[in-house]
Amino acid sequence: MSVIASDAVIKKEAGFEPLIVAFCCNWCSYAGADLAGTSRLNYPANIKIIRVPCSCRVNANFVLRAFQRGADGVIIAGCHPGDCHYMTGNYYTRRRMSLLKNLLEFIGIEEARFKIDWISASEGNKFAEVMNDVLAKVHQLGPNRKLRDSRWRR
Amino acid sequence: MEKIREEIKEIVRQALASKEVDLILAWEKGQLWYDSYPAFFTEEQGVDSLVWDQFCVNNLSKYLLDDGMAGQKVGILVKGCDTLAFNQLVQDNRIIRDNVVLYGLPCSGMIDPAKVRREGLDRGLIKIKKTGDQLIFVNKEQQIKVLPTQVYYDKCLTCHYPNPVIYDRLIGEKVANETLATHAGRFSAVEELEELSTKDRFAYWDQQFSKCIRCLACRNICPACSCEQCTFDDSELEILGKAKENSEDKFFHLIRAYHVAGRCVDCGECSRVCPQGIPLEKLNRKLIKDINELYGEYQAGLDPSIKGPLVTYQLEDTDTFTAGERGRKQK
Amino acid sequence: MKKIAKDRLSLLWPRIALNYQLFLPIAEEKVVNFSRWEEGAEVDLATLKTANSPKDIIFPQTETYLNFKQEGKRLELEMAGGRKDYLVFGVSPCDVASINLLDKVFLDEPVDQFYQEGRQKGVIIARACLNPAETCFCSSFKINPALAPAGADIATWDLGDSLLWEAQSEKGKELTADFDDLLEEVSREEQERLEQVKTGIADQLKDLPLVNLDPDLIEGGLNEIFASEIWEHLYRRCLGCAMCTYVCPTCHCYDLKDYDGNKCGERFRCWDSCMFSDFTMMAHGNPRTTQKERVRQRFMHKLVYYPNNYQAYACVGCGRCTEKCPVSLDMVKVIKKLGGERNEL
Amino acid sequence: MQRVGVFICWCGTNISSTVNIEQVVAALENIPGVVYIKDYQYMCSEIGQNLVKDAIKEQNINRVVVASCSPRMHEATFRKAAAAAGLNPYLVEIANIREHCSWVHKDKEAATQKAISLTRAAVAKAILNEQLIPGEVGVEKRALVIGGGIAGIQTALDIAEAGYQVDLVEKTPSIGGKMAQLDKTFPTLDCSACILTPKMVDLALNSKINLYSYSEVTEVNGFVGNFEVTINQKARSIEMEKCTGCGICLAKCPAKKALSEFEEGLAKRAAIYTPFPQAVPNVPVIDRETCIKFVTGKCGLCAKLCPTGAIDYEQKDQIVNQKYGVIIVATGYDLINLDRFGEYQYLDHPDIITGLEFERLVNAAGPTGGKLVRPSDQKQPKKVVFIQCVGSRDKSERGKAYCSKICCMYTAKHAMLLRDKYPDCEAYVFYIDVRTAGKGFEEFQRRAVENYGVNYIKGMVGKIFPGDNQLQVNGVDALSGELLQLEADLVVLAAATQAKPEADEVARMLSISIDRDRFFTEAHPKLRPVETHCAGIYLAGACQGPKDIPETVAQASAAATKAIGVLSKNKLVNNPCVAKVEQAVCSGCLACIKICPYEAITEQVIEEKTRGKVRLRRVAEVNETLCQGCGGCTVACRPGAIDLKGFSNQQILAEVDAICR
Amino acid sequence: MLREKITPDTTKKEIGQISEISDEKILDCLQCGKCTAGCPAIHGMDIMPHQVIRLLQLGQVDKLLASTTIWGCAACFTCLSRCPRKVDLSKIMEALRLIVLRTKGNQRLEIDKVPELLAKQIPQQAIVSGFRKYVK
Repeated sequence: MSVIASDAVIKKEAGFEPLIVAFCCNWCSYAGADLAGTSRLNYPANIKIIRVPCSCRVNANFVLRAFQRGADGVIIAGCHPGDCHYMTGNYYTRRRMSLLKNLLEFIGIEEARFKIDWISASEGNKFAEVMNDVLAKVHQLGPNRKLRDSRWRR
Repeated sequence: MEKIREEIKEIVRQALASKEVDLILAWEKGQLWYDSYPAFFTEEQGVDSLVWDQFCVNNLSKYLLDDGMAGQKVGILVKGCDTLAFNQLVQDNRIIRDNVVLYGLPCSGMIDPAKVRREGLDRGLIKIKKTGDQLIFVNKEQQIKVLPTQVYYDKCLTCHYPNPVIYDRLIGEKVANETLATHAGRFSAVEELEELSTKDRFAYWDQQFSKCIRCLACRNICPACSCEQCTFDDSELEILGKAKENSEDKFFHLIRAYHVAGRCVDCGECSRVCPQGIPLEKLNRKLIKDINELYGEYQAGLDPSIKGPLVTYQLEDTDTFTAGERGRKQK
Repeated sequence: MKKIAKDRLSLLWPRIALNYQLFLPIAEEKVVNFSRWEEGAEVDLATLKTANSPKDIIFPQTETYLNFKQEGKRLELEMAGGRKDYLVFGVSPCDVASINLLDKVFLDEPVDQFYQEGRQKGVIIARACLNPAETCFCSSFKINPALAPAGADIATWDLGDSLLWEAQSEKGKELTADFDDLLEEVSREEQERLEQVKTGIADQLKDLPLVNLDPDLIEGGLNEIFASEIWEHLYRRCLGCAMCTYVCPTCHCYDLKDYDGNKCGERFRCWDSCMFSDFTMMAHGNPRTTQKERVRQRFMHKLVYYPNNYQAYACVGCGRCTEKCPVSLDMVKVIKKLGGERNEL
Repeated sequence: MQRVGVFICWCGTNISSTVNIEQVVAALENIPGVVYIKDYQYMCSEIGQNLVKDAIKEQNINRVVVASCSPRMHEATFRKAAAAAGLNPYLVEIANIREHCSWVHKDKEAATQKAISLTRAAVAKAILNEQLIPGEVGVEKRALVIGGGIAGIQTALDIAEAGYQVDLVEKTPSIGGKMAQLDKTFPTLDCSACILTPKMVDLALNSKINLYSYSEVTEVNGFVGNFEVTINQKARSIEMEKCTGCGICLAKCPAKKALSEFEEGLAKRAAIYTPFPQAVPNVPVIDRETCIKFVTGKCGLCAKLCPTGAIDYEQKDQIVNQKYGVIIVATGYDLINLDRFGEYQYLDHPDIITGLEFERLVNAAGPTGGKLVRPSDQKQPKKVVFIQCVGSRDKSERGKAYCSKICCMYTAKHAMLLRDKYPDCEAYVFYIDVRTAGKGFEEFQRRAVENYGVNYIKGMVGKIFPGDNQLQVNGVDALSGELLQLEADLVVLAAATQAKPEADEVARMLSISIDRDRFFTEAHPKLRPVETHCAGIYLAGACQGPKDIPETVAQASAAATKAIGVLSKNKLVNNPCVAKVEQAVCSGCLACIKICPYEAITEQVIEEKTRGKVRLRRVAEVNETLCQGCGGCTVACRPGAIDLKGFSNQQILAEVDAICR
Repeated sequence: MLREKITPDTTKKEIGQISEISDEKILDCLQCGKCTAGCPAIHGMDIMPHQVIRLLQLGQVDKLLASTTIWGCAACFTCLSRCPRKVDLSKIMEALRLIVLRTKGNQRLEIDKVPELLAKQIPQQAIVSGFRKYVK
């Protein structure tokens, strides 16, 4: 009872507007997003940010819940290793999310749907770049049907 | 094995008689040939029904969490894989080591009744004998010689700890670590899946997960799933509903596997008990394999004093998501 | 009585599938379950004991009651239902018997509309159990594996190269007529072979290890059994999983839940298990706080409460719990402990 | 029952020109729990804040959602407003519809939909907000200043002035930093040493200040009010208490081959040395790499000659552990390495020097006694070419994209000094732009051109060809479009400034962030220019970005003020968004303890009654004053027994759900 | 000349073409003149390299298309290696040459002339690069 739409179906889906949920750590990436704003660097409105104190606050549950609720891509952004406001948080993020990412790939979720990256408070440019990049890739992949709850409407 | 069984019974009787322990966790024989199930012995007299045969597959260490045992000294019979689980429970602070007496039992493998049935060896079965490298299935008409690899549980074929890694008393001779040769193949099934395309991998797992009836046996048997209250049972958070829904099945299995990452001792009990034959061990082993490759070889339950891979880090750790830092990439 | 040659079954399936959702025992990697048939599926009529009973076809694990939609502050409700016609082929006699037990619960007043619709839309084609397994004890509940109990629309017997086919209800007769071109008349010799087969089954039954089980021998009334000491010993190894209840063909407890699907949603029922700690959770908490009480509840229901209400045991001896329970806490052990055994094995 | 009030800010037109406010209001009306919606031009203004306060009082709302700019900007403002109206401030939630929405999206419809979505998420989170009450923690009344240049000196003096203990850690043997190397300072041309050394002496004599020279900070733990710092005092090989600074050892030391760091390598120094005569402390250091005693084991002359027996060859590094309430980072800057600027031949010719070397060459206390001569032949130059922007404003790999800020002014100063002292010497300055923003700066630079006859050439030098006697400088006057070929005697390069190479390490140690140029990042570029993101750690001077002396001193005093603000408190209130444990669910695996960077979680044994038996159970407990609220533990905790107040599992899931609607 | 606009609309197309062909950002240039100061081919140029960019910034493409500078550039990359703004002038010169060749079609070198040049013992590299440069 597979739910994957064939490639052809996905491509046909006109006006596909991906939804990307981005978890951003308060100190670096959220500030980086603020800087992108202050610098008026455009990125698409499809990306919606949830503020967390540290990337290590992001639970695998949150990622999967976003996918269940129809997110087409999920991003976790934190301080660069070594820059964590809480000293060690992103080192744990690195291990946890490396494993989660591989696990998702292992059950056949497209690699590009789940992005983790380090974006510092000064990298407004990088923030916009990463967002644009993920969006472009997700756009190409089409809507997430694999992890989405079939009862959820968006 | 019979000889050792008698030795075990004697030791258990003595331990109970001398009040060295208040209770002993062991196995008992049921109505059918393969039916050796967990049993709790508190009285010397009851020990007659204790059994030690090639069907004592159940890992008993999780019963040590039973709050009815609070304040008691408990004895437990443990195989190699069981001791890894025991250690993991000690590491997770679920067991106080000193309250438990471990009777270690070297084990060369347990027989999978399903394989016996599939081979048609169960018809009129009277008993199973072990001689050297072979098993002899005795029925009314004949004796059939069988190689252990034909009937042992899959998990036993890739077992790498046939002898207890921790015990207070060892019963019987240690067995040679002969299965190590196949241990190399521990990750071969994972690798096969990794070789597939994303689409095919999804098709595979989608089909597997859709079989799930969410009976939670895999979770409840797991020695690493030892929480007071599982997050899935948190009625306030309700991260998992009860509907039989594809995305919820996936959520359950991903989080179950992820929550035991770094603590899964690879005992294979989850796959064994799954009534639908979902190969859950492949998820666990994928995580073990990644941990080993990314953060160094780690065997959960081997040494409780070593911090698990997810509660520690190295400054120079690699990751699987930034450019140039990808760990082993799948197709 | 009619028959259909085995090699013509592959013609039968697509014919059925034209008008029905067709469910057949289908093997997927060593596990056989009733699944929707589609071209190329690996139909396995040899395996008699499917991993799950066909219960989930009649009484799905999750079933929508009503759908709702939100428009501004307005909420629109719409009853679910509208099941399609379906046909289950190859139901074992014990599983047919279990459907009758479910009927007692769901079709009794107040009638469960969804279940009723499910029953009405369904056709059950039974298949006699020619090779009972060692975990089987249907005869303890007066079920004859050689026959299809009432409730099956058509009974079939596997004679190797063909299936004997006999309609047992009006629906069954209509269907038999529909497929007349695929069916053949049965010869006298085949009739005789069927009788032989039936005798063979009876002989096999005598040799089964659990044949001496007899719940009628259980002594004591509700209160005595409830207070029995056996529960204290039995429950301890229970893991608290729901495997026994979910593979059981007669367990029928369910929970009602709502799903908020964003401006729309549904109220649905889904199987629940008395083994779970949150079963029948109420505002004040849970009526059964320990696993002992939960284990007792399950077996009391099967052996005492249900019989008190419906004059039948809520077990058909299919042996699934016996085979699957990870810790062998099964019906057989309970009946034995309660004295329901004719003599020692 | 939660009654949510939503306040939507137009931010003038910053939000309202992209986000259709009416549409947002309409969409929010249907959200259960939202009972009051108000939009206003400037919600952060007093009138706007009053709208919030009035609604709390009059509309009986008990959750506030403000859809406005980033919470990093005005969360505190609205929390205060709510508190003033009697609502617990942590019941306020901000939806960032400016930085994350109106400023980054052009499509109005999309931006409006996103604003609705973000606000909806904030409402979902706010409904689950709980009243939080901050805890308190004591303050260690002692400041640590890292770096003993003018920034560090000024900070230390200011804090000491306020009456608090200060420890100053300087890596080199003496404080003074770059300013001590300078000759004159722009735009007043007063002598650098004359204004700096009195401050150095003040510092040395100040009883509130404890100086750790020739020392480095090796470890920093803790948090504002309670930093635990480890300082490594490197072995000087001299006992500080005994040394009188008489200088006999320096004079008699036979090993005089090392290049003087202070003199930018233009002079030699002894193996036992003080960097410069006015050094503070005036106690020498033995450079163990060039000291004959340390290299060969023989010599020991200084020990024999020392009248007080202060020389101690056996001295070891000493570790000091100290607690501090605040830390000021004033680690300064460096000049970039000119290796990769081959066209300027800096490495290959002694007469091509940096600006800092020029300072030493014209300094009366410098290696030439203030006489400007060419390093190659000690002759006085007749034509000097100054080249600005060597590596500054340079986007390529070899330079720095930013403006080094000080070069225009010091080059003008150099040219002026040159022309003043040696009127017969010609001065040429190649520049891209001359930047003179600063009090008296423009006038100063114009004086160089108009009064001192310095030749300013808008253009750059393509290449320098060292000739037999002179340096052929090939440049262009970009304005006239004429090529220039100057035969110069001396070329002075205004090398770009850069962050110290150790900046990464310092940042990691202090858990503060650095920008892509590796300068430390301030908490806010305009409004919090001396704070870092880490509470209690402040920045002073060029470690935060290129600065001249007045700016450095101003920032140093500002940092001191911020530090004094903390030190003057007896208690600090904590962030109440900390972890909490639900002990009934805690399994006692204590994974949380293993990963907590603050050691804020401890083990506790509780008694629990189950089925008539008493069971002892291990559980985790959070020390709320130590917890900083990162939330790492909440993820390590599989059953979710440990949760983060203000960012609970339920709240984040609710946000996810709301955002996906 | 009195300009009403810094970049006249009439030359927008060419400016666009130049940035498309060269993929260089002319606005990056600070007019420091370093390219000019170090250019070894400067003596054959009527417009200085840094002025080339200035003219582009001003939209005065016509002057450039008529200049000797664009043909004189040897594409030696000295300017690029020293440019603080990483502007690759040789690419811009190439773009300008291409525009001339594409619009006017007047090849500066004909293939028949090549053997003749070989006879003159001009280095082969020079002939090849000249061929590339002057022929499209």
